[in-house]
Amino acid sequence: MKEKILEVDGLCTQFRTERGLLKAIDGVTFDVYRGEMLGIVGESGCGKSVTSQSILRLYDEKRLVKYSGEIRFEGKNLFELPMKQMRQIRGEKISMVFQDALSSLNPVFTVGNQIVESLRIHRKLSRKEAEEKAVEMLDMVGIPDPRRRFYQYPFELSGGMRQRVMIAVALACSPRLLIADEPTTALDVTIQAQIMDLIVDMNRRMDMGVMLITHDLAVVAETCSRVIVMYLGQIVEEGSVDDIFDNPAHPYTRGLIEAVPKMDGDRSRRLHQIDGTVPLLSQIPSGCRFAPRCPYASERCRKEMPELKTISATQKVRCHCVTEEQGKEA
Amino acid sequence: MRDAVLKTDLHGSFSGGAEQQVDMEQLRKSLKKEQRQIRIRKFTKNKASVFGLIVVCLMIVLAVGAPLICRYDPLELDTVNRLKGCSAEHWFGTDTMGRDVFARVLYGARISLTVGFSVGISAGVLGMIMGLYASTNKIADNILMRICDGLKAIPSTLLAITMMTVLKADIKNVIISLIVVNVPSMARIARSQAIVVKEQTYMEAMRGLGASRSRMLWKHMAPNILSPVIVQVTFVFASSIITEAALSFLGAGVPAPAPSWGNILNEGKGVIYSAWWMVLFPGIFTVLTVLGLNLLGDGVRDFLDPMSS
Amino acid sequence: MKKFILKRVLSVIPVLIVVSVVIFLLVHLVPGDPAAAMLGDMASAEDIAALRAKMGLDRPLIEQYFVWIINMFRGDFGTSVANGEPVLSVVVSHLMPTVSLALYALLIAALIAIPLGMAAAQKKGTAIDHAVTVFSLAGVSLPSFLLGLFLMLLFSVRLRLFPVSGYTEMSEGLGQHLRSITLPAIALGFMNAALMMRMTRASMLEVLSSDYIKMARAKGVKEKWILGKHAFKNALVTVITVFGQSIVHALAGAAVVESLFAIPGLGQLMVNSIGRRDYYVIQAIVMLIAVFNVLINMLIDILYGVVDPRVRIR
Amino acid sequence: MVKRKALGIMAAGIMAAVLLVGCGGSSQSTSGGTEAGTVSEDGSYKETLRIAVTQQSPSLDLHKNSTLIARQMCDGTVWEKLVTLNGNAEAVPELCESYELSEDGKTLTFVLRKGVKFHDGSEMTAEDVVASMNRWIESFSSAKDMVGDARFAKVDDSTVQITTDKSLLLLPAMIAGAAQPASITTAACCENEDDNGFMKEYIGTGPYKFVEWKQDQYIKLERFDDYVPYGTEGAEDDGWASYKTAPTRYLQFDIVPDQATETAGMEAGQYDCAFNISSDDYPRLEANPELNVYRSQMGSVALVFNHKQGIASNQYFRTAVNAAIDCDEIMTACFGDGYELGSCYMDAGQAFWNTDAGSELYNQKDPEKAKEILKEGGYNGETFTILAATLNGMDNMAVALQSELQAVGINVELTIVDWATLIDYRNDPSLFDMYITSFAEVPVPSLKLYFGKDYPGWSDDEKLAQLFGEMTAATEMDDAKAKWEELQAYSWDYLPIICPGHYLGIFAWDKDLEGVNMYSGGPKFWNAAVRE
Repeated sequence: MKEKILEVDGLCTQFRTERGLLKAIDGVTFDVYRGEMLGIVGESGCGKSVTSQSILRLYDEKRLVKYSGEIRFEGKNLFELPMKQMRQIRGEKISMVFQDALSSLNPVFTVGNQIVESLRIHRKLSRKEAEEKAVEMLDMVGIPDPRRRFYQYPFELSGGMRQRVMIAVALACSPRLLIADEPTTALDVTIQAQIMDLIVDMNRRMDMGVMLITHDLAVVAETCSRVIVMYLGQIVEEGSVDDIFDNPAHPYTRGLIEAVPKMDGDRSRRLHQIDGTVPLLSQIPSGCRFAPRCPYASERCRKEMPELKTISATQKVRCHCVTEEQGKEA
Repeated sequence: MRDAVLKTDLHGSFSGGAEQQVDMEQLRKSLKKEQRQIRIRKFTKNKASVFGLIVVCLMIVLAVGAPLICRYDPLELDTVNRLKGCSAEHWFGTDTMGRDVFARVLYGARISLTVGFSVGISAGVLGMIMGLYASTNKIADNILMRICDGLKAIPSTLLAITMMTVLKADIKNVIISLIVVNVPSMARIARSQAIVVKEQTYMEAMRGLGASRSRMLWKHMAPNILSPVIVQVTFVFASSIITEAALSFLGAGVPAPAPSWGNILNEGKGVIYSAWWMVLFPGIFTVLTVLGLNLLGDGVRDFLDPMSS
Repeated sequence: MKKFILKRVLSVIPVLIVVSVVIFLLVHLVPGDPAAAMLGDMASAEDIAALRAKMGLDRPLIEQYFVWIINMFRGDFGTSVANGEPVLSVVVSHLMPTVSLALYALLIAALIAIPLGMAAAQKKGTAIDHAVTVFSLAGVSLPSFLLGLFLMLLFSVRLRLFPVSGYTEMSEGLGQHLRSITLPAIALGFMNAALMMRMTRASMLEVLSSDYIKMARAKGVKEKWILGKHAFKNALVTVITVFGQSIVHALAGAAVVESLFAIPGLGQLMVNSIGRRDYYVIQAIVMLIAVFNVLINMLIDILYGVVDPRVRIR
Repeated sequence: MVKRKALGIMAAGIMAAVLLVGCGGSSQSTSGGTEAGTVSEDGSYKETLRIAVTQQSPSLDLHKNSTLIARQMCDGTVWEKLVTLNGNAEAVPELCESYELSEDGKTLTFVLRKGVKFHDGSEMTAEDVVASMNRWIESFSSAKDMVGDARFAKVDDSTVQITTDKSLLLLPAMIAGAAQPASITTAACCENEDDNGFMKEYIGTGPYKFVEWKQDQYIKLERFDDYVPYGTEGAEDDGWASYKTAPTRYLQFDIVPDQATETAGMEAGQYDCAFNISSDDYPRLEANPELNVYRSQMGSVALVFNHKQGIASNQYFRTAVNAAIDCDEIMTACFGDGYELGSCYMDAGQAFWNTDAGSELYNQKDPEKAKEILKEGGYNGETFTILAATLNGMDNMAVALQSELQAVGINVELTIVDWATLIDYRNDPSLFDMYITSFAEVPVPSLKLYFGKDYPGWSDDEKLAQLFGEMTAATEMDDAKAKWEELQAYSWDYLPIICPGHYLGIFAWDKDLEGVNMYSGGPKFWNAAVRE
């Protein structure tokens, strides 16, 4: 087993709203290992992005959120760090790539400038050195004619190029962990593949951990080694990519996988769908959170919240049915 | 297995599923009601807007009820008792002709509110008509918008003063001048909104269905451009009160002896050292009313635009 | 960009035509005429009629209009009825005080409003934010002439910190000059400050909630820089717009403030000229302000380009 | 009256003081024997006198412009006339050595003073005087009416003369003190007119020369070093007849349109003198130990009836209005305390012409009588339109009138406009039944324009015209006065106008400011200075 670079332990993120605290993340625990690619999947509103932004403490702690739990990175609990040190970790040790590169890159600065900024902050390079390095980065992420691109503005680049720029910004300081929050959602299919290839490539070359947040199971299947499935701020299933795709334990996971059309499937068959939609955070059911939409839900499911239980060496699941069955088998 | 999964968006396939038959009409009604409740809650939650509403209502009550509240006729001269300070007899003192300032301020609310209201509503309606037609007819658009640009290029106070000198000074003409001054920006707002609405798919669909032009304009476009226009109307209401006061202050507004706030201020300006009450009270009323209207305008904006936070 | 500028310049022409027709008609529809005003209140009707004829005021309006336009193209704006000076020199001599006053007012407004607006946006919901909200509401609800009177009472008569009225030219010393226009500038700038504050706050709020600010944070950029560099440059576009509008507002609002503080600027000249039916001066001022207005808007567009590459390059 | 005397004594004291100082510092180097120069070179006087005025005139060309403020600034300082007014409103020599009216009153001869310098350095000649006087006649219709086609002509290098077929008895006073006084300028300046026919250059003979006019800002006059004073050195001012010394180098008239601003500036010590103070500020300024405040009659109000058409063309109606009104209230509405009642059409400054003829019909305040007259006359609710301007609060008089007349059952409508509009509207008899205006002091009653049938209001009455003609034709002042009394008495009956009273001008100046001439029409500064 490789070394753990990030340990998330019992993370809770609560938002202050006019109606009181809303728990967006409820006791999420997982680890990220060096050099691995971890996929986090789930529908919109499941708390994937909140988890990733909580790791970097990007929310306004004075007014907006309340964190609890622990996030250990390089032996330090990030929640205990003063902001100054936190800033040193951001962009240097842990970087992030956002979904929409057009809105995430500052429209009024050149792309080069935005890479240089990272380098200047963390590496304390001179402007000239930083520029050299930035051009190098642009080249590395596969941008043709990087010297010219350096002086262009984000809106002058194509969507794919912009996403590459953002990756270059994120990787400028060779971080140990890259959080990619839906990096390909806004792109068209061929570009998606290129960007994913780039991320995989960088993951291998730089030996960094990658947290890939997506709702695209296909991407996860192709690139990740481990997968976490989230539903309503909780982890419902965790396992190796083989566990999840070949042997999904949680009904929600199964639903997600079945909803993806298959090449060899019967075309006349209707695609599976999970009934209902993700409830609002303010209307979280008291028992199993998936129960209202679960075809197998029992009385117990509606009353009692299941624990996340280990069902094999690599797989954990949060479901009464699965653990009961296992219990019977055992 | 992994290879068998194709890239696709999960979003789409998760939606829907409501198969059961619902009475659509009822649903629509209850939805509307709910929406309205949410809006009202949002409005009442904003204390500033509520304050604005209260102030404006209070002003209206004072204006309407002026004859019942005041013991004096705002036009009744009493030169012996000119420039007397605040007393139980004259709450806000008396002016340069011995008239009761309290009565004048209250009756002044009538004038200010009438001017503001008429200008706001008329400019809103005219602006909307102009904006709508401009958005559908290229020639009308060019002509109207050139005129609007031209009028907008002349500073409003100066334009209003000049117009007031042309027209006979009375309240009707003050209103007309202020409408002319305010219509251009109103038309601009209505037009830009109308153009957005026009390009939307449902308008395409309506055109496809062969709806007549005026039906399209009034039945479908007008309601959709109403919100920004209404919001603007409240602000024009407020700014008209100020402009009217400024016009009277420069001697080009509602003529004497009408007790417009601007007139009282104008008279008070000359005696500000000896009769501060003549400036203070109408001043406070002006500021309060305008403040109330501005707050109300913000509230109305929130109320009408469910997207705003 | 060149094409864009050319188009903008051409679009100015119809605006100016409309302005010239509107103001010409208005001015000539006004009852009373310069001849009577020039001769004073004891002049007889025959003397007035004779002067009217001499001034060409008895000719058809259309003719007068074209004479005016053609002369204007020749650089001749006519003669002012007050002391017979050429209109151009009258206007120019009244230009400085207004420009000075407006710029000073806007400078004060901008210096107060922009930092406070930014602070309010950053610290949304705090005391500063509330204070800014109250201030900006007060600003749009307090007419400049009232504020001017109160300032005058407090600072000039009671505290004697500033001269009550009058105007000292810049040539007589910058300090004296600024002293003479400080109170009017505050009275004039207050409302603009309020508007600017409101707009700065709103646009900063929008910018601060944008993705690129989140990205900047994720990059580890200091809060200070995020605000001052990333956010401000983006909010600047809005600020420039408000600033431009404020210049025009200030010019328009100057009329009241100038006559209150006895500052011999364009606004006062305009008001006085209406009183004495000084046709050519009124027309010249309105044309000047309209041209200026249009130029400011053009300048704003060009500044947009400087600040925002999206405009510049397209 | 008491006040004027006190001022005279004060002025005498000042003159004495000025002389003393003058003797003390006699080491002056300026040429031309201007003793006055000595005084100012002494350095003990403030260099610039700052005078706040609330209005500005379109021109300083007094031949053509009748605005009071232009006279206040420049008459006697920049411009001088052949004759000027003494304390009894009599014309006494200024630029002439002497003048003579022939026995029949039809020839007027002036013998010019020698060695008078214009501000451009040239010496005054008979040609200059003839050109100036004739330009004045052409520009001033009252003068033209009096002299007809006759014009001034040069007799010899120091004599000019005019001969007409009418009496010229009142002409000297008009030259001296009309709303458009006959200022003397060079013949060249008379020719040098701008597009609108006004003088381009202001070249006079007075102790101050015109330097600069910043429109809406200030008008600046500078001492004319070659000025030759006339009269007796050190003599007390008699009316405007004065030994002018110009002790202050610059006179600067700051134009401050807002009265509140002006008053505040006066209190803050920014100005040495202020014109047209609001009567409501009067008590406060008077209580100020650093200031002198002075009030004097500046003119009278005229409520002019429309005699051509409408309800006011009926005698009974005018009589009823006159019976109804309360002049106190009307005047207070506009002027606060700044007025004096008085039935005489002429102001206090023209003591010679003062008379109370017709006063029994003045300020009757008798609504019952008015109602009666209206009833007898058959008044039937016709609209009575009062036209008034916002200028100087004259609209307030209209408001007061309206409430008084409504009380006797007259249906009053107000038309409130700006001054320039009123000037226009009053030419159209269909637009008003009465308009409100004011007349600045005039030296002779023949300048009261409202007696003429062409003046807006159109009082076309045989007897009125006859009396007026007899007054102007008189060859002796006493005859003229007698006719004037008759005219005024008849006038209160016929009512071409109603004169509700006289308004006061309020002027304030620093206690340190000495030598202000307060004879008539506001302060004059040719001998004024602030001791440092």
